[in-house]
Formats: sequence, C-alpha cells, structure tokens
Amino acid sequence: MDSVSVSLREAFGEKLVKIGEKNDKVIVLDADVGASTRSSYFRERFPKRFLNVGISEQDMMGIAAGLAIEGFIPVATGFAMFLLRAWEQIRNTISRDNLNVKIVATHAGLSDYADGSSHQCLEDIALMRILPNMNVLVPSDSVSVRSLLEQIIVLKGPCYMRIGRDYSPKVYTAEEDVIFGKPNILEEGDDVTIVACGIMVHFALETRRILLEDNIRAQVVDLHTIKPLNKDLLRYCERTDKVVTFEEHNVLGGMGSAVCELLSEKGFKIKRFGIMDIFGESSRDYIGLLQKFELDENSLAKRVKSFVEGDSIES
Amino acid sequence: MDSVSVSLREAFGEKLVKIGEKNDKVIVLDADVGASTRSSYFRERFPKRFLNVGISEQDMMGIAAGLAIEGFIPVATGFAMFLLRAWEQIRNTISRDNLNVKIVATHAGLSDYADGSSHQCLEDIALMRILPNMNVLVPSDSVSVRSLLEQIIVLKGPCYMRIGRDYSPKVYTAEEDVIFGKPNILEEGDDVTIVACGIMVHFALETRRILLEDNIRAQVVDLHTIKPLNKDLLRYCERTDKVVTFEEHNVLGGMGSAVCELLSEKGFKIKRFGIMDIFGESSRDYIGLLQKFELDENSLAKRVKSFVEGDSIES
Amino acid sequence: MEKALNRNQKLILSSVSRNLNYTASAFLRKLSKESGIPLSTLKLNLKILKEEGLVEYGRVGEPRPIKLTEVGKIVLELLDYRENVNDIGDCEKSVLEEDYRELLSKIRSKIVFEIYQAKMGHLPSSLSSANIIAAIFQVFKPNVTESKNSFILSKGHAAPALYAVMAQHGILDDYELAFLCSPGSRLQGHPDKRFLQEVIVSTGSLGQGLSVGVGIAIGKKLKNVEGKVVVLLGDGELEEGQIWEAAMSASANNLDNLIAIIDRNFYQMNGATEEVKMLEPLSSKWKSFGWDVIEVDGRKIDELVYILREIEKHQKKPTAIIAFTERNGGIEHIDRKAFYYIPTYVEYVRIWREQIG
Amino acid sequence: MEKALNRNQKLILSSVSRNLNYTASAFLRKLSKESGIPLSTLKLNLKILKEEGLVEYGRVGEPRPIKLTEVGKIVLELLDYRENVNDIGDCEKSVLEEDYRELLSKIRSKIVFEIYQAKMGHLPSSLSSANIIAAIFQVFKPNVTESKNSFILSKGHAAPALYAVMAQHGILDDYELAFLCSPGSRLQGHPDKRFLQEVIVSTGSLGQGLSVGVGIAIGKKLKNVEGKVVVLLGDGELEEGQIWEAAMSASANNLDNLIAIIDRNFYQMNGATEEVKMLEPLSSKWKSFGWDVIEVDGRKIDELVYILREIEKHQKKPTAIIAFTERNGGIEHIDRKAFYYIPTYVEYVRIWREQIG
Ligand SMILES: Cc1ncc(C[n+]2csc(CCOP(=O)(O)OP(=O)(O)O)c2C)c(N)n1
Ligand SMILES: Cc1ncc(C[n+]2csc(CCOP(=O)(O)OP(=O)(O)O)c2C)c(N)n1
Ligand SMILES: [Mg+2]
Ligand SMILES: [Mg+2]
Repeated sequence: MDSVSVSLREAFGEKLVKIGEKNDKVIVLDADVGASTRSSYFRERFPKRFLNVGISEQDMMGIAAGLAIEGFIPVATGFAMFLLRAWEQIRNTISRDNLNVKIVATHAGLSDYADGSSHQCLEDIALMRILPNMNVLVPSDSVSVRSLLEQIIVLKGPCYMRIGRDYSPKVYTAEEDVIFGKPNILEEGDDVTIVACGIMVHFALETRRILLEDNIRAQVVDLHTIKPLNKDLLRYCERTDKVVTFEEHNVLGGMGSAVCELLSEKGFKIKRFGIMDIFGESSRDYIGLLQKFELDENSLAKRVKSFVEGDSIES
Repeated sequence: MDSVSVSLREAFGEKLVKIGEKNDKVIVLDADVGASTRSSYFRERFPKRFLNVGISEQDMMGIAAGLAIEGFIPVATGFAMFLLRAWEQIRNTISRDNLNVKIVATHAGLSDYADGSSHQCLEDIALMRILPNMNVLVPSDSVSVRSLLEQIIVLKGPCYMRIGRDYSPKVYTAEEDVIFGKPNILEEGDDVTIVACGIMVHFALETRRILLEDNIRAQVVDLHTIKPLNKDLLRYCERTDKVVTFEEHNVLGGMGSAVCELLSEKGFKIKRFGIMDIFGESSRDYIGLLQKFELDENSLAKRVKSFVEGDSIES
Repeated sequence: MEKALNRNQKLILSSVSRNLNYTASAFLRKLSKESGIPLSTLKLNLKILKEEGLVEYGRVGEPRPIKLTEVGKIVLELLDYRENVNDIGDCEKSVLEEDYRELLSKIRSKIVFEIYQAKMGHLPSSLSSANIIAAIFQVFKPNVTESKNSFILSKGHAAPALYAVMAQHGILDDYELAFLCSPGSRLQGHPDKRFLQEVIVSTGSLGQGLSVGVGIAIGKKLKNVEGKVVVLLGDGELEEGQIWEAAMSASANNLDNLIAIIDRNFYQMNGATEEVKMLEPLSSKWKSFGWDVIEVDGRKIDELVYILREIEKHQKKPTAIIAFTERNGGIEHIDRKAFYYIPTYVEYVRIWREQIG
Repeated sequence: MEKALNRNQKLILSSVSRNLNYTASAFLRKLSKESGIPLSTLKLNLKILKEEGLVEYGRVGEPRPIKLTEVGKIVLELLDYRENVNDIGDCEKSVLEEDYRELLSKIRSKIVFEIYQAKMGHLPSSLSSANIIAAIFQVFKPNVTESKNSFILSKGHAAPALYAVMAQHGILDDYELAFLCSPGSRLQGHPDKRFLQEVIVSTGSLGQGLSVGVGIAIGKKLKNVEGKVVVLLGDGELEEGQIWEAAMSASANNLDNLIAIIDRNFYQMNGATEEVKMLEPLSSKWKSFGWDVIEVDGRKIDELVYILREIEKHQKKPTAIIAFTERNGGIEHIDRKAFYYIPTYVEYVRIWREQIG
C-alpha cells in the first residue's frame, strides 16, 4: 500500500496529452507555470492548442470562458493558490454562466513545501465548493488523477480539480475503480468512519492500520468528489458511531465542513482533522511538514483514538 | 420589534464620521462606490483622510495594507461582491501579515435586490471566515452596525464586517448590548435554537412568534461575530434538542456551516436555512426576493416546524 | 416572463384601449365574436395580461370595467409605434443610410421607458452607450444564432441600453421592456445569460468582458471562422487591472478580430475619471499595449457606423475605439456628472415627447 | 532558528575546526579552560549546534571525535570572511566608493551558498536581482527600525538575494543563510514577515508589492515624513493587472516618493517575456501611466547606486527604473533562460571560487 506511484502532476501532464490526442476540442491554458504543473507536456505535443497567457490568472479565466462559449473545452491550469486570484472571475463568469471550463490546480495543500505560506493553498476546496454549478474533485493518487481527469473532460459544466505536486502513495490500481461522484469505501470497519480526500486517503489507510493495533476498526472512505456531494455518504457513515475527516486544507470550510453539513441533520459525532486555521511555512521536505501539522499517520492515529475513546483533549 | 430603524449603510456612514472625529488614524478607502456605501459622508467631512482609489479593488487592498504598515487604521469599503475580487490579496497580504485593516462590505446578501446575480453576494462569510487572523462580523441591525464598528476600530488585526444595503428592522435599542465576540440570546425557548446573523436575526424573531402559535418555543441567538466563534454557543445550543441556522448566504460554507463545525463533535441535529446553492436574481423589492428564496418569516416558520416535528421533507 | 407578448395578447391589449366600459366577460365575448378566436383562448390570455399587471378588471360579485393599467398603456404605445416602423427585424430597412436620428430617438425612449417603469437601473450610463450599441448592432448584428459576430457589454450596468437595442432588432419584444428587474424577467439588472441567451456572457462585475472577448476571438481563430468580437467598456472600467491583462493578451495573440470600444464620458460612479485615477493620455496607453487606436465622436452614430464598417474591412491589429460621449446621451436636463437618475413622471413624459414627439 | 549564532557558538565552531580528534566532552573541557567560559554554558551551546546540524559527535558508550558537518564548515567559512570585512554594519566602510565588485561577489556567493545548502530556491532570479537589491540597500538602508525608507521585494522568489544582502548589512547573521526553507527558519522560501520582521510585507504572490508600496508612500505623505519607498518588480510580474492599477494610483496621487525598479531580464518562468505577452514598448507603458522612466544597465551596481542617489535628490513623480539584467547575474555557465537551477557540489565550489577566489 505504501509504494509511491508516479507523481500527481506527472500523471496529470501525461494524461492531458492522451486526452488531447482523442479530443481536439481540448485547449490548455497556463499562467506561466506550465513546466511546474506539467501542462507543458501538452504544449510540446499540441503547441497550437496550448496558450501561456502569462502571469495573469484573471485574464486566463476570462479567456477560458470565451473559449468555452465558442464550444471548446478549455483546461485552465496553474498553482491552486494563484488560481484563486481569479475567484471572482470564476464566480461571476464561469460558474454563473455554467460554462464548460475545467480548472486543474496543482501544488495544493502543503505539497509546495519549499515555497512557504504564499504558495501553500489551504482554502481552495472551500472557495470552490460554495459556487453553484461547480464540480469539485480531489483525486487521492495518480490513478485517480487520470481517471477523474478523463471523466470531467466529457462532463458538461465547470469543474475544479485539486491535486498536490508530486507525493502520491498508491491507493488504487485500476482507473475504473474511481467514478466521478461516487465515494469509495476502501476499508470496512465499525468503530469509526474516516472520510478523506487527496493524499490524506493514503494517511487514512495508514491510520487505520495503526488503530487496528488498538483494536479500533476504522472504515475508510475516499471522498474524491466533494461536489456534487453524494448522499450515500450518509448511509456509509451510519455504520459507525463516530466520523472523522482528514484533509490537507484549513479545517474551516473545506471537505470536513461539507461532511458536517451533510450529516448535520442526523446527529452524528464528527471531528475534523486538517490545518488548524493557520498558514503554512517552508520546509525542506513534505512529510516533515505534514508531521509538523500533525497530519502524518502516527499523529492522526493518536488524535483519532482519543476522539473515539471519548476524551476530546483537543477541541 | 418590526419597526424599521435607520438603513444599515446610513448607520455605517454616519458612525464612520463619528469615529473619524475621535480617531485621526482612521483613513477610509473606497473603490468608486462611496456614494452607495455611504463612506462618502466621511469624504465630505475628512477629504484628506479619504481616498477613492478607483475601480481597482485589488489595488485598494494593497494600499490599505501599506497604510496599516505605516500605522494607520485603514477602513476599506465597497460592495461585498467586488471586494472579493481581492480575496487573494486579502489572504496573502492582509490576513497573512495580520495587518490592521478593517474591511466593511455593504450590499451583501440579496440586499442589492435590483442589480441581480452579479451583485448579490452569497459567499463572503465563507471566504472570509476561513482566513487565519481574520475577524468576521455580521451585525443584525443599524444599532449593531454602530456598536461593532466602534469596537473593531480599536481591535488590533484584520476585520471583515458584512452589512446589507438599507433594510434593517430594529433588533437592538442599546449599542452596549452588542459585544464583539459574544453571541446574544435574544429570546429563550426549549424546542429549537435558531442561530442567525444579519437581518435574518429579525426574521428569526418573527419566525419564533409564528412558531409560538404552534406551541413551538424557539430560542433565538444572534451570532453577529462569526469569527472568532465563541464556544459558549455550544452551551446555549445544548438547551434545545435541535438547532437551525438562518443566513442570507449560500447554505454551503457560511455561518450555518461554522455552527455545524462547532457543534459537530456533540451530535446535535442541525438544519441550515439560506440560499440553496444557487445565484440570486433581480427584483424590484427586497422582501419579495426573500420570499422567493423562502427566507421570509412565514416560509421559515413552516420549514423550521417541519424540521422540529421530524418529517424532513426537504433535504 | 420568459416569452414576449403573443399575437392574441397584443390583440387584447389594443382592443381594450378602444373598448371602454365593458366588464371583462362582456369584452371577451365581443372580441371573440369579432375576431373568431375561441373564448377560452382569449380568457387565458387575458388572465396572463392581468397577472403581469397590464390590464385590470373586477371580479365575480364585484364587477368593474376592464381597462389598461398605466404600464399597459405604455406597452401599447410602444407596440403601436413598432408597428409603424414595420415590425421586428425589418427596422433597418426603414432607416435611411445616413439618418439614424429617428432610430436613436426610439432607442433612447425605450431606455427611459424601462427605467421609468422599473424605478431602477442606470439611466445616464445607458444613454451614454445607446449610440454605440445601436451602431454595433447596425453593423454587426451580433449574438443571434445566425451571426458570426459577438458583442459583450462589459459595462453591464448599461443593460437597459442593450435591451432597448435588442428590442429594436426584434431579439426582445418591446413589451418586455416594461419588466426590467422584475423577478424572472429576461431583463435582469445586468445582462444575465441564465435569463437571456443572446447575452452570450453575463456581466455586471466590471473589467471582465475584454478577457472573455479575447477568449472568443482566439476561439474564432482556432476554428478558422470569420467574425468580429466587439467589447464595450466604460472609461472608469479601465481602472480594473484585468483590462490591461487582456489588452496585452490581445496584442500578444495578434487578435485582428477584436474591437474594444471605450465609452469615454469622463465620469465614473463617484467622480470624474481624471480626478479619481487620471486615465489620460488614454490613447497612448492603448498604443503602448500594442493596439491600434481610433478616436471618434461617440455622439454621432453615423460616424460610429462608418468607423466600424471601415474596421470590419481593414483591421490589422486589436483596435480600440475611444468614443467621446456624454452620460446624458444629449438629453440636456439630465446631469451628465450624475450616476443615478430616475425620472419622475413629468420628466418621463417630457423626454418621451422630446424623443418621439 | 529565530536567532543568529551567539558569540559562544561561533567560538565553539571555530575551535572545533582547529581541534581534531577530541571527543565532545574532552573538547569542551579544553575549551572551557582556555576561554574561561563555564563548562555548562559551552555544553548547552554545543548541543544547540548539534541540533542544527553544524557539528557531529558520538554519544555515551559510543564515542566519536567531534567535527564540523559539511554545513558547519561552510557556515564557518562564511563567518570567517565576514570577520575580514570588519563585521556587521561596518561593511560599507570597507567598500570603496566606486568599487562594489568585492561586495557583489560576496553577495552572489552567499546566494549560491543558500541555494546549494537548501537544494531549493530560485537561483537565476536571485542572481538577476542581486545588484539591484545591493544598490537599494547601499543607498537607502531600508526596513530597519532607524530607517525612513522602505523596500518591498515584490518578486518574492528572489528572497535568497534579499537575505544575502540583509546578511551583508548585518540584519541577518551569515550563519542563518544555511537554513533557507528550513522549518521555523527566518529564511522562508519567500519573504515572510511572520518569521522576519524586516521584511515589512510578505510577498511570494506576484503583482501585489506595488500596491502596498503605494499605500506606504501615501502613508508617509499623510504623516508628513521623508523617505522613499522602493519596490522591486520582475518583468514577467508586470503581466499582473494589479501592477497597472497601482501604477495609475501612484501617478494619480503624485507619489514623488515611490520608486519601482523593474528587473528587466527578458525572461519569466516559462519563456521569454516578449514571446509570452510582449511587454515592449515597456518604457512607453510606464510613461503613459504617468511615471518618469529611467533605463539603466542593471548589471552595473555603480550605475544603479548613482541613479538612485540622483532620484533621491531630484524625484518629481513616481519613477520607474528599467534595469537591464541577466538572470545568471553574470555567472556565464548558468543559463539565463532557465528558471530552475540548483548547483551541484562541483558547480557550487567552482562558483564560490570564482566569486571570492
Ligand atoms: C468590479 C466592480 N466594481 C464596482 C462596480 C460598481 N460600479 C458599477 S458602474 C460603476 C462606474 C462605472 O464607470 P464607467 O466605467 O465610467 O461607466 P459609465 O457609467 O460612465 O459609462 C461602478 C464603480 C462594479 N459593477 N463592478
Ligand atoms: C500570482 C503568482 N502567479 C504565479 C507565480 C509563480 N511564479 C513565480 S516566479 C514566476 C516568474 C516570474 O518572472 P519575472 O517576474 O520575470 O521574474 P524573474 O524571475 O525573471 O526575475 C512565476 C510565474 C507567483 N509566484 N505568483
Ligand atoms: Mg464613464
Ligand atoms: Mg524576468
């Protein structure tokens, strides 16, 4: 389970080329970070269908809107943090007019560990999921990236897909196992449900392993599609007493919050794990940074255990 | 209770002048909507401490940051929707550096009923409350506007205050009753707790009145300070079985979501009422629009009743 | 309100104005007999007209004569003179090549009508743009399915002017002009594609239209199709940085199919542009961003039409037209410094008379 | 990592390099005797040095001789030559008025050192700006408490250059340069005020610094205080529309205390600026936005210093300096088209030798 698969952005860049081969309506837009997002692979293969609009994220979203109006399928790529520079444009043009623009944001969460707080995006799930018409996806590994990218290209309507930079422990082996809109139960268990997205799915599986040593059996759900939010999740959660959420995002407003909203009418006990409403910082390695924010499997196992056993030390 | 007090933006504009008289560090910034936000009153009184930076919201937030660095207390004003054009600037400069900038956003919610979906801001509570260091306030009437404005000016750190345009039924009589950070229990009751903010507090009180006819006794809490979120709210909610939230905002990510997050560990049953994840539209009157979105007291009473009585028709 | 008045409704409306002192049911019986239209059909349509506030009549047990409401009268007035100019789509034919005065009067009256009805909407900003939008539609007939040209009203608050021109071109029915900002109306406060498809992209938040125009222009080039993309910008709107991002993108991509028209009325919402942010030297700005620039008297529609036709034939680069206008559209007693202005009934009638005499 | 090396730590470091084959405790006893510093004090400091990876030694039951780590050696190297130029703050004295060559070599070496240590950070972009930042600090000594001048590194990815110059001016200790991007280090990947106060405003997201500069400049005027605000921009960064919003604000507010320096190296992250977005005619752009413009060879620090001193005396308007640079900072074998470049050990040593020889 813990063998690292191909990097997330590599998977994205390569799959994009494959999609481009089959679908000539796909146009890729970049705001001068193509080498980093790996959208550059598409540029190399289809220079005419690739546009580096420069360091102008707002303009990029407007151009994407225009291309969608003309019947193309624009894929607007960039670092998650800087795409949010264009939040209002995404809101007022793309989302409001329900335009067929696919936004793929890389370097999300803490994955851009070196660059520090200006680059580490911990807010995008919140900002995107509250937009009407927007579909929001957070694939958990490179297999999911490929699978979901393929699916959103054919979907009509705006999509936001969030991926990290490289680190991507293997969660899936087959692309068919990841279906847009369908949460995946990866492990069964009846003491607690862990709902996770992104690379936190890997950490959820590892956490489960550690909890088993204490005889706590966790059900693990990969919520790769955060919007539309599938109500089956409610049913899945009913199998356990308590629910926890893992995400590489501020604990406010993100996936955990979406889960709270969905389950709120039913009186579940839920605890969210993520970044505790502070900014990121630089680090020379990713795992070290996750540890610092207590999002590694050992910290998580300890935190979940204490929640399951009822003494909520932290709150 | 239902007598309409002075308009929200009038209260804001007038109070701002009073504050300016006492505190010469206060500088007011405007992005060319001063006549509408009523920050123009400040301009008339203190032309040298007022700056219309033009239709450049991003630049305005940067300038505000610079003024704060120089020791001033900049108040950056504008329509809620267009201030969000500068979300990333607010995030990466103001909130990250914990700068002493006060953002006051008018025309929030549906209150700019004529202008339609491009102007009706249903996302700002979500976007602001997930920013570390940011204080988020939604005063419920003109008395609260005055009171909270005065309080945030002396507070150190960034603040976002959200107000509507005009409509402002009276909730409070004395400014002393509204204290930053402290949720207000306006009415007691033991069947359901209504947590509300903004003008929805008025509608919560009206809803309570209607529910009483059905022998449902609602506790009404004004959650004017959404961040920092006072944990006393948890205690207040414990008095009733069920909790509902009223807000003039997308039901995703906003105040209701914050309440879900706070109460999530305890297994409350919560239902959120707001705009059901769609965009606004034009109307010739405000109340009509609220009715269309089922946010008037009659619709709300019906919806709360059905939740309290356990048959959740809607979900 | 998604649809315009149908034939039967128009008939009812004009008959009501000629038939006084009938109760609703007596009126309908009479009309049915005269026209041969089934009573039930007429009944249904009358009910719709009442719901939309165009006619009023009594009810069972409380009979009152049927009559037009204030709005109903104005809608009828509009319908009437539209008949005179030979109905939808044909409007162009009736306009002499060099004499757009009548056309403009009609458009201006429609704008005033919309705003008087709604008691909201931005009259000065709409009047400022009326000529320009009229000229654009005259030359490019954009946004309808058959058209190869696209138009974006980036200064979305001039929506009433857009709607008036659209009505003039039969894209909207005149009747709908009475319903600016009404719930469910296609005429939202700002152009909204969810309600009105011909608005190709929703606007209202300033500074975004030019980027969308760049995207459409690139799209047309990728598809190898002809057609111009015209974007109308406010001068104050140029203070949004996104405009300059888009301006750079346009020249970097050699968009010789993109035209930006700047409604240069020297005022923004809260002051004069030169006092707020100093836009001059405006033409140098555009030139330094790689655009061709043409300055034109934006009060003269014939000049605008002429220039647009020239550009259509000879464009080599993205082209900015700086159109000098006045925010009162030439209606003297409206203050061109003011941003908000809702006419009273007296003013309304006065303007209406002045314009269509 | 909030503090620099203290006197005792420096002493330990240099003694270790001279004393081979001691175990840690033997070494400490010897040093304590020689220096008169209490053993417990030395012990504590040695422990800190070990935690920070500068020295290594064995543990109880597993004795190994104490020695400097790779990093420790380099830090010591840096400390040593700093001693030679007469320590913190005095660096200026040692620099002949017209001969900044040595100064620049040191700054460049420090930049390379930082990035070699961290194996991350943007070397070419930092080298490109090194001269400019050095000149700004030479003339304005900004951001420290006593200074009336402010400097914003809007192109925040040149942080290593800023840190190197700050170390040169004693704002940072050279020792800290080994810790770029380390958790808790004051030297974050991009200048971060939360970690380093002298960074007056955090950057990293391009296009925001000029607006903040405008705000500070307005603030200084409101307070009626002297002082310049200098903002360093990348050329690619000028593609952000916010820059042009700020440019307009600066001229509208007559900010004769605001200087923007454009690091004109003709490359951005993914290509040449003229291929991506076409910035030329760049000087016309700034002029048309109401700025005075000066072009200068940004590879010559004496020219930069001269121009800045002139502007300091005679500025009348917001002034843009277009400084023509190269993204390799003159180090020939680094490709100035590349955005990413991490030197290998061999390259590192080579550059180091070339620079401080
Ligand atoms: C992004 C944004 N900011 C602010 C507004 C509010 N607003 C509407 S119109 C207007 C003034 C526009 O001035 P100008 O572009 O000169 O248009 P004019 O009415 O003069 O034609 C403003 C500030 C808006 N609609 N969008
Ligand atoms: C808003 C934003 N968008 C994108 C980036 C990613 N980025 C960092 S540096 C850079 C290129 C900068 O080019 P330039 O301004 O010319 O600086 P140079 O390195 O050449 O000095 C980009 C696109 C960023 N930091 N911020
Ligand atoms: Mg104007
Ligand atoms: Mg460059």
